[in-house]
Amino acid sequence: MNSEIYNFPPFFTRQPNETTWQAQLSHWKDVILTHSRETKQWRLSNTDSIFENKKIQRRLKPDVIQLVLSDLVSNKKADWVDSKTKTEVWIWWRSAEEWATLILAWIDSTGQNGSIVTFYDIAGDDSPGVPEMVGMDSTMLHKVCQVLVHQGKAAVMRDEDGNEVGLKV
Amino acid sequence: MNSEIYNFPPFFTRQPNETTWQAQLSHWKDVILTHSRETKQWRLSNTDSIFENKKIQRRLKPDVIQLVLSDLVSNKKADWVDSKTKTEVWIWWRSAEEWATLILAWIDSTGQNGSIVTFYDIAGDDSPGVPEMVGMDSTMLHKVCQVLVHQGKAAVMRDEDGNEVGLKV
Amino acid sequence: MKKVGLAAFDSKKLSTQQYNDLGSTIVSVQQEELKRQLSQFQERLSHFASAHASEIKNNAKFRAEFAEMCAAIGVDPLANSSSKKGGRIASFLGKDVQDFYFELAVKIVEICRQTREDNGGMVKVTEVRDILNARNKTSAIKVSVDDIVTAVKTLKKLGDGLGIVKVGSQQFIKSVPGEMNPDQITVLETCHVLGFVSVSLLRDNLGWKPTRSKSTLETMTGAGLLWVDGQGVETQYWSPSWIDDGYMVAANS
Amino acid sequence: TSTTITVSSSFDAADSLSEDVFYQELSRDLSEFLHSGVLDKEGGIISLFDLYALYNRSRGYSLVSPNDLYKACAQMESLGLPVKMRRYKNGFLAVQEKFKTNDALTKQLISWIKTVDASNTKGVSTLGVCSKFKWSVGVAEEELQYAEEKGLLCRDEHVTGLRYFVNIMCT
Repeated sequence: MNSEIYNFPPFFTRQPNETTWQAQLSHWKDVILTHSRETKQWRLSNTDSIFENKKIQRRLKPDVIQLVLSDLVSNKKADWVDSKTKTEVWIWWRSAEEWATLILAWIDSTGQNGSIVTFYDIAGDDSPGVPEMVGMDSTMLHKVCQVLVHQGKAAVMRDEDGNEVGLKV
Repeated sequence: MNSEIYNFPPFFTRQPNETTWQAQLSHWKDVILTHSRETKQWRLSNTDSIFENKKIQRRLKPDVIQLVLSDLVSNKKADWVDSKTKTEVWIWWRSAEEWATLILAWIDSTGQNGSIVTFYDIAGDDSPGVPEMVGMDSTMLHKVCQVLVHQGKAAVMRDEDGNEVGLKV
Repeated sequence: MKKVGLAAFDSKKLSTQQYNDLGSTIVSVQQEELKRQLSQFQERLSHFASAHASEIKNNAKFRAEFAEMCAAIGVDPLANSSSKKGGRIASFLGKDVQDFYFELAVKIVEICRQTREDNGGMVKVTEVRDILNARNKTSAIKVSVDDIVTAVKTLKKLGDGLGIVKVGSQQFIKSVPGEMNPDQITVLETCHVLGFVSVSLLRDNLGWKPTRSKSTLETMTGAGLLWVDGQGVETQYWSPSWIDDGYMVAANS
Repeated sequence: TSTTITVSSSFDAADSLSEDVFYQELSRDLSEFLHSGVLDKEGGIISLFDLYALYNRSRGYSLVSPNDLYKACAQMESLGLPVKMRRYKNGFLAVQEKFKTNDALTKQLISWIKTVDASNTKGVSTLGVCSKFKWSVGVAEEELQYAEEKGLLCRDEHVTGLRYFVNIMCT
């Protein structure tokens, strides 16, 4: 995290100057993505502790937090958990495309092309194929799979109940 | 703003806004000086009843009282009785210069230039020259005399023990 | 525009050009007539002003009505300095009536400046009136709310940054640039009704969420518009305009 | 079609001439007034509101209307006087010394902020700026906002008040 910016009091006030505000938004995006990557955080609510800096006693106002989250979404760095209430987002500290590439690379390097790999193989607690993905929610996993499907590189596997459970490359 | 500020509940809470706090300090100064002038009060301790308004059940906290007293001192409206403990002040609801002027005016109007006038003549209980000064402590009187001495307008008279007892203009 | 009286003509026999000519002739005749009436009106108002100069000067109600008449026919009796030569409107009001308003405007600018640190640049018109009348106890002329509003309006010429703002039934003089948002106006109104506001009061009375209340109240405190009382059951926020109101209540009881 | 009818007070030639003279004299008188120590006391810039109050106080009688004061200030520059009127972005009006450019004032402000808050952690308040540059609160606010519009400063809004910092977010 850019701690200089995060400890800069004006960072927590919505700047009236449009150019400065755009720069500020972009810094918030970086701060959030860096922090999520470091703490392996998948989900961010509008009441997350990141929006308050206790050290300098500053916090972002609710309406500004909303703008920051919307900016993340419109920059494809996040998706609304519920696009009606817009109180929480899934964070893509790596893009769905990047995750897809990592999955393919692992399948490739372990010679599993043509076999079925389950989500548990990829991101389960027990020796996961892509360790960074441990804890990723099924909603996000689904989106990653869709990338591979669209690229024509994989098919999704389902169980008897129709739940997505794995991939075949 | 008028003296009704004394019944304004927030007047007894240190204001978080710096600008408002400066205004608040200045109003406390006015309230204290007006009250001292009206009640002929020379001395104010940090436990004085003025810092509590029973009617609205509000009181100034000790640390804020300290700031109010320090502000009086730095504005030359008061002197610490003991600058080590800083628990009490002498209040100048008229400045030392103003008192000096009043003394000179009285000496002048009674044609006592050149004669010795004692402090008792000036501020004693029995037909004082400057009635408003009755009850003024010797520490304050000394400071008033110093003003006249510095202006080269008077000399201080002492008794055999070296105590200041009067003036000669 | 309705062309009254044209029904008498057989419009079909007239070319468009002729028609337009006729129309504009009639309009210009009407215009002339209106101009004549208005200038007569101004003439009379001018006579009225000089005949009743002393009433205008000494009677706040009279002043308010006179100002209304002037506004109705588009005359600004306070546009020109009394020392300026020439022009009918320049001598419209008596010199001392004009100076009354110009001096009032001076005092308003000064009061706004003096009280700004107390109130963040929002001062109630009635408070300004009370300050002025308290200072001028000996004067026979009592300044009214209307007088102050009139004087503030003349100051508009000096740029943005000083004007009248309505908060519910109250009128304030705002001497800081920038708009107040609706939430801030609502808070000031509520302060006027209840004396003070708090997070729970705003929740119970207006259904505001604590986050909304908190952010509005802190912003207003940061701008010097509210004072904080930390000695009640919960933090209370007071408008400094209470002080003048409280004083009035005390004076009347 | 709608017709607007305006009725203006009709001046004859002599009147309009005397009007021109009136404004020129007023402009010059204001300029002299400002250079009698008033402008120095106000740190080189004075808001039209404050000028109106101070100037009329000094006249004492036959006061100048806000309208006339504005007109006189508006033509200071074209009359070649050493002062000029300045209009800030939000419509706030002031009179300042002619030789000082707006950017020179801003430069002065920024370099002072950089020295008093070298670590850029505390910022400066409007009142701090007032006491340093002898500006009125109104002028100080406008100058700070002008620098903010230029992207040189940014703001910290807090319950303790508004403070301005050197902008490090745009780099």
